[in-house]
Amino acid sequence: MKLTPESKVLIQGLYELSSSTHAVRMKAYGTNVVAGINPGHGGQTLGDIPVFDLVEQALAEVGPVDTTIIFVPPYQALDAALEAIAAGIKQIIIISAGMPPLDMVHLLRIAEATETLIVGPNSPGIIVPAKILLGTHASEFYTPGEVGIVSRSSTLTYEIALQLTTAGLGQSIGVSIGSDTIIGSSFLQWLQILDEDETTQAIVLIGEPGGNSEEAAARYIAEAIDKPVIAYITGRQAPAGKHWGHTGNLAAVVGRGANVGTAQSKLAAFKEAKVAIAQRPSEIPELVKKALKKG
Amino acid sequence: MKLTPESKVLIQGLYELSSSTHAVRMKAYGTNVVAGINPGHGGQTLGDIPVFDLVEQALAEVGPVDTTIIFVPPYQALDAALEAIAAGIKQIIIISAGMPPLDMVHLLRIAEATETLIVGPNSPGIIVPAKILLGTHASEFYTPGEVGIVSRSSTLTYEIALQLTTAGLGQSIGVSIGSDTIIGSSFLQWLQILDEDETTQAIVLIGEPGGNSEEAAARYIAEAIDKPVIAYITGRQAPAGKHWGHTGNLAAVVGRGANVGTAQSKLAAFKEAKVAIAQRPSEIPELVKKALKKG
Amino acid sequence: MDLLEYQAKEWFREMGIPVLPSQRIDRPSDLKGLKIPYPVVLKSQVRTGGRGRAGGVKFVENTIDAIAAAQTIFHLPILGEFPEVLLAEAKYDAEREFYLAVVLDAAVRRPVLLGSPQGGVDVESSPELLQQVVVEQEFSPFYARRLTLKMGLTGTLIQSVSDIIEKMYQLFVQKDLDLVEINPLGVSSLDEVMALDGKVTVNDRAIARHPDIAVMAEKKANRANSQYPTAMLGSWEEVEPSGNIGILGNGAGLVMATLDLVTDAGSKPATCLNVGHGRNLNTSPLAFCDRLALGLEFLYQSKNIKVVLVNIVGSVPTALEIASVITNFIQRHEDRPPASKTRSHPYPGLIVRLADLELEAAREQLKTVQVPLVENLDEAVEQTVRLAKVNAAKR
Amino acid sequence: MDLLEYQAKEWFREMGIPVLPSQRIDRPSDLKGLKIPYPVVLKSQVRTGGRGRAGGVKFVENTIDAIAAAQTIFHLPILGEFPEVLLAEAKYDAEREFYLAVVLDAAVRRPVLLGSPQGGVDVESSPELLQQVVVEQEFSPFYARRLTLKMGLTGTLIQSVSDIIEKMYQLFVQKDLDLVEINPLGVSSLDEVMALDGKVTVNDRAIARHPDIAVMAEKKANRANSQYPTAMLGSWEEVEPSGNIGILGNGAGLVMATLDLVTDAGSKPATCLNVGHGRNLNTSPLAFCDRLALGLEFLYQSKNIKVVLVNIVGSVPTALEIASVITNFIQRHEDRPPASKTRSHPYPGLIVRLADLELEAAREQLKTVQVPLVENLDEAVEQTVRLAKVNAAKR
Repeated sequence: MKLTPESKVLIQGLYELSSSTHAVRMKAYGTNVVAGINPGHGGQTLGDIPVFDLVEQALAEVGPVDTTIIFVPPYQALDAALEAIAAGIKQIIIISAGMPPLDMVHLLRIAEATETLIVGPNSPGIIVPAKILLGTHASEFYTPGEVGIVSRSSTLTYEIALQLTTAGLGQSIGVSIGSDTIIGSSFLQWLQILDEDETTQAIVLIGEPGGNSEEAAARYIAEAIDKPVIAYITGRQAPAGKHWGHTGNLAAVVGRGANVGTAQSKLAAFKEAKVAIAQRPSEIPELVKKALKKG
Repeated sequence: MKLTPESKVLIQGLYELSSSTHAVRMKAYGTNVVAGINPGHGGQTLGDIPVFDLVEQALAEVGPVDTTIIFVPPYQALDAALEAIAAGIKQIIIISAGMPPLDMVHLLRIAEATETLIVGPNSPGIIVPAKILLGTHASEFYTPGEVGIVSRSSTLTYEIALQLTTAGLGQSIGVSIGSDTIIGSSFLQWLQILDEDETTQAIVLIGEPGGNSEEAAARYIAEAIDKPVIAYITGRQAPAGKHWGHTGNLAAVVGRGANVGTAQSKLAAFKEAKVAIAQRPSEIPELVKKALKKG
Repeated sequence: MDLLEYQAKEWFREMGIPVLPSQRIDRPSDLKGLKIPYPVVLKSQVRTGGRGRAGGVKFVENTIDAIAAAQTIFHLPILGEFPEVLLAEAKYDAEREFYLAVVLDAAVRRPVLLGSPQGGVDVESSPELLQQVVVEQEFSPFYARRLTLKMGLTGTLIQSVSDIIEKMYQLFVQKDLDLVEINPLGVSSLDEVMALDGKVTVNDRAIARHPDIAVMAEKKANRANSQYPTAMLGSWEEVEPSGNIGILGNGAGLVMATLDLVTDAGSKPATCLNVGHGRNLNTSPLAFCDRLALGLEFLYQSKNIKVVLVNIVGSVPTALEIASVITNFIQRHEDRPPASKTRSHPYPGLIVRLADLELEAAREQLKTVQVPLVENLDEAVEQTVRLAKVNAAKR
Repeated sequence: MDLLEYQAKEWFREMGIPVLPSQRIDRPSDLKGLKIPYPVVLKSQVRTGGRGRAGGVKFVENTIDAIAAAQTIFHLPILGEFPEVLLAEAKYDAEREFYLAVVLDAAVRRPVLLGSPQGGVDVESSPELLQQVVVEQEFSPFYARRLTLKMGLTGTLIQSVSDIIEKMYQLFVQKDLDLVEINPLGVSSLDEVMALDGKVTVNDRAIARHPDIAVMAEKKANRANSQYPTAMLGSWEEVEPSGNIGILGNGAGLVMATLDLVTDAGSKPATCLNVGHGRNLNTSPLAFCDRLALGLEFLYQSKNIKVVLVNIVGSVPTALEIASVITNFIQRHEDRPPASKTRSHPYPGLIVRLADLELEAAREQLKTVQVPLVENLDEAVEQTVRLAKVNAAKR
């Protein structure tokens, strides 16, 4: 994972919906956005960001790129990611929401074979406060510090960053892996990255109903993570199957327990792994402070 | 390329048409045929060859296998080869004739990614006289010796092996790469293998109309092959486009020269590369003898 | 989107998966024109399970019995759902019944093939017999054969059942499914196979790229006679009919967190609405501010909602822009008080919680319509709960 | 198998590639029921190129002219081929014409996208403008965009032409094609695109796995009214109508080598027949011996063939088995001399060359019908050529 301010960043789908706004915000935050891609708009510029028709054209001009951020419409996101992989880009963040999961299955087979990191889809990406913004995080809520946040949500992640910032606790990295059924990078990968990251002293994990990635994370924390972890799971009171559009749920099928994917199952897993659990967002800063004092 | 008599060999499609006959012939020739695959026939035996339903079941029983030989019907050959690759087999010989070329395109993308050697399809495979028979070569025409044969034909290859044998010239390896539009191993690969093979002292290359692989081979011989090569191209007198079922021809399309794929174009390429050209099969032994005396 | 059995079987037939001769019955009188010879099975076409036990499946031997049975089934709700249509199907004598499914597995991030030699109603009771094969790389038929061998099949059944699985997988990929299930797959005494019941779930995200499925989805939506343009609005869910609080937020996680806080504080939310843009599956989404206004309108229409809590964090419009939308909304409603016909109850109270760097202008804006702006989430929840109690006591 | 333009365009329409309104014309009177407004283009549906220059394409303004033009075109052979049908199509004003193709490239072993900004008849004259993109891994639309940029397209044409290429590629894969070509792709003054002419070649190997194409192939075969069951027989080709030697061998390479030798020796082969099993595309192939017998029958039916040379090397049946087939064949013909109706010429001479370890028994067998067995290929060719001269001199 290369997350330094010098990293070269590409934006695919520069003219889609709000992406030009976000491109400008990223630049303003210090992110080295070297080019944008929009077929049919090659030769134009947005602010001082040059626009190209194809990824390979951009790379011929600006040299190798570390990360690309994909904003294209959801049915075009697979193609955009494959274009980036074919051009040799090794870190891909997919902001686009609404990608069909079988497109992700296809992409992940290829990403695994080419050792490409995919973050998302339907993710606000990554922020290293005061250093680099790779995505759509509301950067104003973050301050530099020692707490790593890994989450499946977007606005809830900003909420918790704000709570930490308000309590005087800065953040080392904030990442949302997305909450779709099929996503690229996992809680496990990010727990490992945050565990190895020298700046990070404590980790906040934010989960929600659907899938079983929190359960896997809980087991992994118990086995492999040395730094203190505080877990917060939302959706405890949500009726079963109601998730306001998040589709992390598994299809109902024989052989899968009825309890799979509920907040209760996730909370039980963290409890069993002896991970500190916050009942509400405002409890997180207290628990982080307690954990940091102990450490 | 592992071509020793100890190599473990699998046969996929053991009960297809003539494949059981060929399996028995291979065993009799000394080939170490360890298992056959035929879904629905698992648990049976053919002679002393145990039959399994799945490749992975066979491998669990007999251990890793060096080469698999595929005899299944042409529309099932892609699946059989992918099953072998998934089981970790690195050398695949496809005897089956009639495989659609797009199946081969699909297979070769995967074979290249997994570094799997594919010989064929529509190939009689490989023979190392008196050592190992991997396929359907008429082994009775071969004798051990110093001449490597690489060809696109089947019976014409036996014809030339017979002519060499009759002239007292044994063979080191005989291989037919197949004459389909899309094939696995190429003339270039085999020229390189034969050039490096210690037993081989001269190489006979047998080509025919269709495609441009002979032209590529001619250039490669001029550049990279040290051993003497004798080329024989059949189909000089065949009317354009008539190839008796061999489909190595490229589709007629704008931007391709009219002469592409003709025997004349191939002969010109070998002439330019200063490779000895035999006018007829019976001339080959003379030219080989002449070349070996020189060497 | 779940398909009904008869729709799933139409797809099976197109793919070459063997299904019994069958006929769709829209009304009992359709049975007079039945083209399948008796005896026939009549099956209630509902999306819920357990219809057999509930009396939604009946064997009939002649037209008179069939019409009577159809009338009964049409009037029999199964877990609250009345069938729109029935399926009349030939009878089949299965000697054995298998279970087969292709499903997307989020944990391994791959499709998974599932199979059990104990299908039908027994499949749930013998989970240890359920076998699975992960489709690691692109599908090839050997994955299907692998499953049949794990299921313990031998001889010609290996190929015939593998062929069915292969076709199920093709359907899965072609139609962007979350699930395709055959339960049971009937096996005759001659080892012939037949898909006796089927379940298909289409992935909601992919519907728009399949014109045929989009038509089915539209019909289904029309049938549900939905009053609100929810697809344009964002995602909403009724949480608890007896609740009296409406929650509107941007982002599913944030909405759920707010729901948890309100419930923990002892109140009952009635409806939660996510107007965040991320999850809007509509291809021509409204701007955020339009969704916000529509969402407020939607919650205001609900009779039992006494308080609406708006919780918006770090959206692209600024806090001031959001405050303006809310202010305009309130003013519009104050100008035109509800007609007695459409609304017999007073408007709910409104608590607005915004998180942004600069809130003063927004606060001033909201003051003009007497709406408090709260910065702290816990405090916003506390005020909401308090106001809900006051408003509930009022009436 | 090459499709006719109207068949290619039907597929284009199914894929969503824009084509003009058109109508198939089976006879001139069909033009009375024409549903396309005049002016209209009538196009001869033949598989050969250059029909425009040959007069096979005519613009017509009204029904009377159209019927007259259709009558002319129906009676106009193009490179020897009469059209079975015509295509009546609306006129289109193209400002520019592009060339697009997807073709399988044997050298790189991948499909290749081809495109030129100079389409129509000009494409051959400016080969330097022809661009290509190899589809290295599985197709994704960016390969198509890559081609459009190499072609020098800009603005909205990048997307609209890429969309066409993507659909051509889908067709290529779905139908197992060797080639799909649009030439020209018309571009209007508003940058709208239209496939004005199309060429599609289906891979012969794959026909049997596409039921729709198999039906087309069967119709085509019936239309050609072929006398011989060539698909069951193996591959055969007429080499030179004026030749007088028939060659029958097992394996394409061997047949071609034999053809070369006979021609080099100064004789003219008329027909060559490959009865090797490798290339038999029929899904239920005859056993080798049956194909051999059928093949001999086929060559014996040919009036101009004076000598048949059989050259069989290392087949699965033994030399003795092959000799028996030949002996039986000769005896059958000697028993029943040809009726004057079906055959007005004497049977050709026969030279049999077999290569096998043990030939004595076969030689003895063939002696019973006075057929010589030759071991050496050059000698067999020599005898064949000598016998052909003798037989030719006889009559």
